[in-house]
Amino acid sequence: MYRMKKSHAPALAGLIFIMPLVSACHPDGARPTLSGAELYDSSCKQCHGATGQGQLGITTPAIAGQAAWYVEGQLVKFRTGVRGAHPEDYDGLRMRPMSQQLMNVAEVKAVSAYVATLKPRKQPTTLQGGDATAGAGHYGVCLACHGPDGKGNELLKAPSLVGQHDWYLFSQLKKFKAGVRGKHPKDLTGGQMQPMSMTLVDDQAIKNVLAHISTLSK
Amino acid sequence: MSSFPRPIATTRSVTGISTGKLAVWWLIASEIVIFGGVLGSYLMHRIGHPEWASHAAHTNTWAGAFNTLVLLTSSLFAVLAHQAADQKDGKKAAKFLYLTVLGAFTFLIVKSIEWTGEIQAGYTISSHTFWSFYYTAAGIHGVHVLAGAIIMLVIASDAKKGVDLQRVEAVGLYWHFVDIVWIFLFPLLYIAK
Amino acid sequence: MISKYVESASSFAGDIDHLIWLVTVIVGFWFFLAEGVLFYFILRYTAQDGVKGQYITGEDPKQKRWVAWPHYLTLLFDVWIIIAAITVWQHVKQAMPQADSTVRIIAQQWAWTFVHPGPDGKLDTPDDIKLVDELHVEKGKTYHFELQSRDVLHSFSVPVFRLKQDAIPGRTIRGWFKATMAGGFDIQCTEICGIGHALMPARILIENHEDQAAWVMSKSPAAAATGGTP
Amino acid sequence: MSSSSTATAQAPEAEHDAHGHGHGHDAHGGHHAPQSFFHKYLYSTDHKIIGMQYLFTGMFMALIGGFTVYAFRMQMAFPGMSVPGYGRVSAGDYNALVTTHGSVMIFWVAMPVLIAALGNYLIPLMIGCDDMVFPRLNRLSYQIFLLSVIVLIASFFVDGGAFGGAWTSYPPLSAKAQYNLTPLGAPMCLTAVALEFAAFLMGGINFVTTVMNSRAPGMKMFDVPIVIWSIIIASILFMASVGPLIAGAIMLLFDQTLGTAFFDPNKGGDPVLWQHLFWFFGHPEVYVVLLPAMGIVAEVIVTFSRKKLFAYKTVLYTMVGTGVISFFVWAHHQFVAGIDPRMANIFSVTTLLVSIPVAEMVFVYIATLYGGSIRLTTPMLWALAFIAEFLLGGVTGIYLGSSGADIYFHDTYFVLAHFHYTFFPIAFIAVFAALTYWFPKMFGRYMNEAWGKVHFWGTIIAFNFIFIPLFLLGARGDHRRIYDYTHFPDLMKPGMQDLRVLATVSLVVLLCFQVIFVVNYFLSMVRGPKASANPWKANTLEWAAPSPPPHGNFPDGLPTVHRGPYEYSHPDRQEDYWPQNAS
Repeated sequence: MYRMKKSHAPALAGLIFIMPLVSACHPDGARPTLSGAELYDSSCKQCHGATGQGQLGITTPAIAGQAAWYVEGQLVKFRTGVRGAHPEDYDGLRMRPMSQQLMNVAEVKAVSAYVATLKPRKQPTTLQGGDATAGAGHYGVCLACHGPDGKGNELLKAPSLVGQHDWYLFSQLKKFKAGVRGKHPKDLTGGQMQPMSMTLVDDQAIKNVLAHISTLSK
Repeated sequence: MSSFPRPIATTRSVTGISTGKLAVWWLIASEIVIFGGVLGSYLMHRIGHPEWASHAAHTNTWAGAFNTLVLLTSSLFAVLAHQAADQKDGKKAAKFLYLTVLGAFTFLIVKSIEWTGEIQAGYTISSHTFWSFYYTAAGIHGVHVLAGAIIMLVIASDAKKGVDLQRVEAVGLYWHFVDIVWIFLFPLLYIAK
Repeated sequence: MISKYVESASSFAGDIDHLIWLVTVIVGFWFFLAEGVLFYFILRYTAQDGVKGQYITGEDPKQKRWVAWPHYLTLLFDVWIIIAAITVWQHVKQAMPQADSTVRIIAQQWAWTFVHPGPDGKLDTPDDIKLVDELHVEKGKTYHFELQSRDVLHSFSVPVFRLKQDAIPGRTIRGWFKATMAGGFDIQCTEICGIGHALMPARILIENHEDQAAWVMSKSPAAAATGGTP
Repeated sequence: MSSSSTATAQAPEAEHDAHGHGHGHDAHGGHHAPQSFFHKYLYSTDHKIIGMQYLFTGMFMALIGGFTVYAFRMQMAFPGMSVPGYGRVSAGDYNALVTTHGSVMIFWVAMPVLIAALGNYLIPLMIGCDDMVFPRLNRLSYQIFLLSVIVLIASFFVDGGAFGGAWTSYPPLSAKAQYNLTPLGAPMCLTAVALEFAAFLMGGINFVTTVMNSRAPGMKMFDVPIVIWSIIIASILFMASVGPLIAGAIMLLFDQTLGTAFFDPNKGGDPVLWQHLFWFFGHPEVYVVLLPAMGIVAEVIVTFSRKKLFAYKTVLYTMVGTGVISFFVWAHHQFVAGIDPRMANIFSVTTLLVSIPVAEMVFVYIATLYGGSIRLTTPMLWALAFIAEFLLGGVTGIYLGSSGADIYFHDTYFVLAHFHYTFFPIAFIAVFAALTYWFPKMFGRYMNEAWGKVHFWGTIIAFNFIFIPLFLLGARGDHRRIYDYTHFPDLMKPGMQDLRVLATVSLVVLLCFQVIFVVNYFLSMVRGPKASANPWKANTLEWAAPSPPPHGNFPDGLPTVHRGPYEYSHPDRQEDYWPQNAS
């Protein structure tokens, strides 16, 4: 029964040998690049949803179909604290750390390209009392940059508004108006948006223009 | 399941107390801490929030009092069933157990009428933390009443045939415990205003 | 011991380090004694041919004292540690020395907002300086903090201060600290607060009187109007 | 015929013949027609089969727990890498993995293996009866446990993923999907835990009544082996402490699903209440798993040092004392959690008091070795390693119980290393001692000693190389549950990442060595040399039954007890052991 009594010494010696050997296989630096889809799955899906449609419960916007240059630009802004670093920007402060899950600019580009391939969808209306015809008038100001079809314009750095939730656009317009978004000195495009948002004098005007925008997406 | 072979272990009784009864005592001990957890949490909140009295004012004290009476009566029947079982009178024990079950169902029916009224009046489980405690504590108790009733029906049908009469006492113990919990719940949820 | 690796930057950090050192000495003594005896017995009483084990019940008081005496000694050392621990605890957490200034710390998923009192030295006035993830304090000044949370539990921890306090939504928790060393250090959240828990680092910047005054001036409303960062 | 209902199909028939085939136990004769596999292994009421079911389920869950720790430790050592076999560990994944690791290892490995598996297997054998007093309740308990496992595993695959709010599930994070982002994972995790508690409550009642009422004739209170006592005390502790948490779990589940506000401060609830309910259970829970481990170690060291247990009654009283004090220490988890700071003083005192009975237990075990005839078999190595390693876990607890020092150490890697130095010895080292010690009894064969020792040294050395670096990291202010330290300049000072890499590499080594155990364990079941009924020459009653014991345990009739369990090297005896049932 006790015949193997002396056997622990060699085992011990063997182990002491193994440990530094394994430590020597330092896989650091071997950092394989993940595909955009894998990055989206691991870092974005939980909040923005598998199809990028966003969720009202956690106030995440729809990002499906947004142009790659825009997603990339916003991710860079979040990562560098140009967007989402205002003390009053509750949701922005949640997004800012999430953007830092991406390890480098290459990953930002990859995931942005993937987001652009997701299909935008018409979102259900959640705001009541918006007058689309009155909103069409207000939209005149927006039209110059975001285009008559609301699909945005890369030259003017204006994002697409199609397929976005009305409650999200509402909250962002309010943030622009209050200087919670677009106030950072390095946020040039946000800084352009800020005076534009001022043309919508009150909540009713915002609702009207959002009612019009929702007619743009099908 | 009648062919289930009983191990010799079940026939031993080193303590002199029947195994079933011993198990019920342990069950009661572990239930006490569960209800202790709910009631302790409730008491802590209640002491910290005297303003909850305005919500407690909307509970139906009369329905609660009636239910207290029902449960106490059913406990009496459980005692009578135990006595009958001791005299090896299975039929009589079963009869008293059925009466106990009747008490249990009366309790549940009164309770459901009461709750329907309260929910219709807008006092739902999520409307205020007082009501959350009210429905949770009484709900857990109600589940125990229902479970007790079902177990008693099974035991009564066995007792009628004169089988397993020792179980009548065990279930009676459990039933007294369920009653005592209500004795704590009633003043805490209904009377304290 | 700790200060060799983590700077000791608050008035009470030294007390906590000293307590940790005391505990280390006491438990170290017991630990090595017990391990020593254990290994000695294992080697000394390894089975030998023809030698039977001894029959010792351990019920006899004469034998029992071999465990009883160490056991009384542990009790004695426990009392020593308790007294030392409670003394430190009362100094750090229960006593609230007079404050020179008060800051408000608001935690949220996943950022810290620090409200500094601004030039007038009072909170809740228009000249408050609100900063995300950056706390400025002056060396040698006693601060009170008001810790709040906007959503879930967080914990405000400054390792160089040896200070830690959970934030609870719906409550304001007060505490104090006094920085004794200039520099920039990590503030950590040490209570799990959701998926961004690891991504809410903040910095505490401890400045001398002059630097602090200059910083406050640069952040004053007058300075902001001429183009300071919000 | 009786071999058809033995614990394992490969039960050596010859073994039975040696003991005579006249199994005279009355109640069982003639009832058992040959059973289907399903009936025999999934629907059995035999305590040994139920014990094995718990054991193998626990082992399976340990694989899950081991895999999760591999995935997240790799991420910590090499941030952003695609972990082989998992992929990129995102912040959300990391939290879910840590949470799963914690709850699986405590609730689905330590509890089922130490209490349910060993309790079920050993209690009837060691008190000399043929089964539990409520065999069908026993079976139901396992079935509910299995359901809890299924619910937990299902929660990994639902929308939003597994719950990621730590095993303590503090609200409001755990109470609202908008905060934890796992609308299904959180309630499923909680439901699984609640189901598991129900299963263990049933098991506990069964254990306690069995030992109270069904001991062999002649077995008095102080003739019960320490391991049985420890399981019973642990079961009672569990029953007495889990109630508030069951109540709390119902309340939290309602908060998650029905919109109540028990723990929501915005609507009059109190999030700290959960912490009290949780730790009122959570701290005794530590002793619920510690005591059976201590019991196992007692059995193994007396057998292999051929010594009577030093001061049996003292061990028993310290176990009870530990249990009682453990109800008054819970708030030491909450020193800096926003409780009234004056409460910390009281809980600091009670916490340090726990060190006294636990220290005494360790002293007694060391004293037992004095004057012994120690055989360093694999189970003995594990048992001695338990004492050596647990000591470090125990003494580091003193830092955390001292309120002043806890301000610094709370929620750092120091805490983590401390409780792994207690839980790893409990849930693995002691369990390995038990599995290797009772292997001949369970399967009628020996395990390979040489490979057993390789596994032992590999595990023990790697274990220390994981957690000593973590002590050092904790002392340097490294806090827990951070998936990527690169965002904290002070935590990336020179050398700190090297310590994390060392811990991770050691972990991988430790996991690799477990393969040796698994292969050795399962191969020995079929290939190991056959073992006699009492291969270790031990005293307790399970060794009076054949190896493996058939259905009904004692084919020659149930034993009668004449003496205490630890009469080794008695001066009046030629043999150095004296079985409890020998006349």
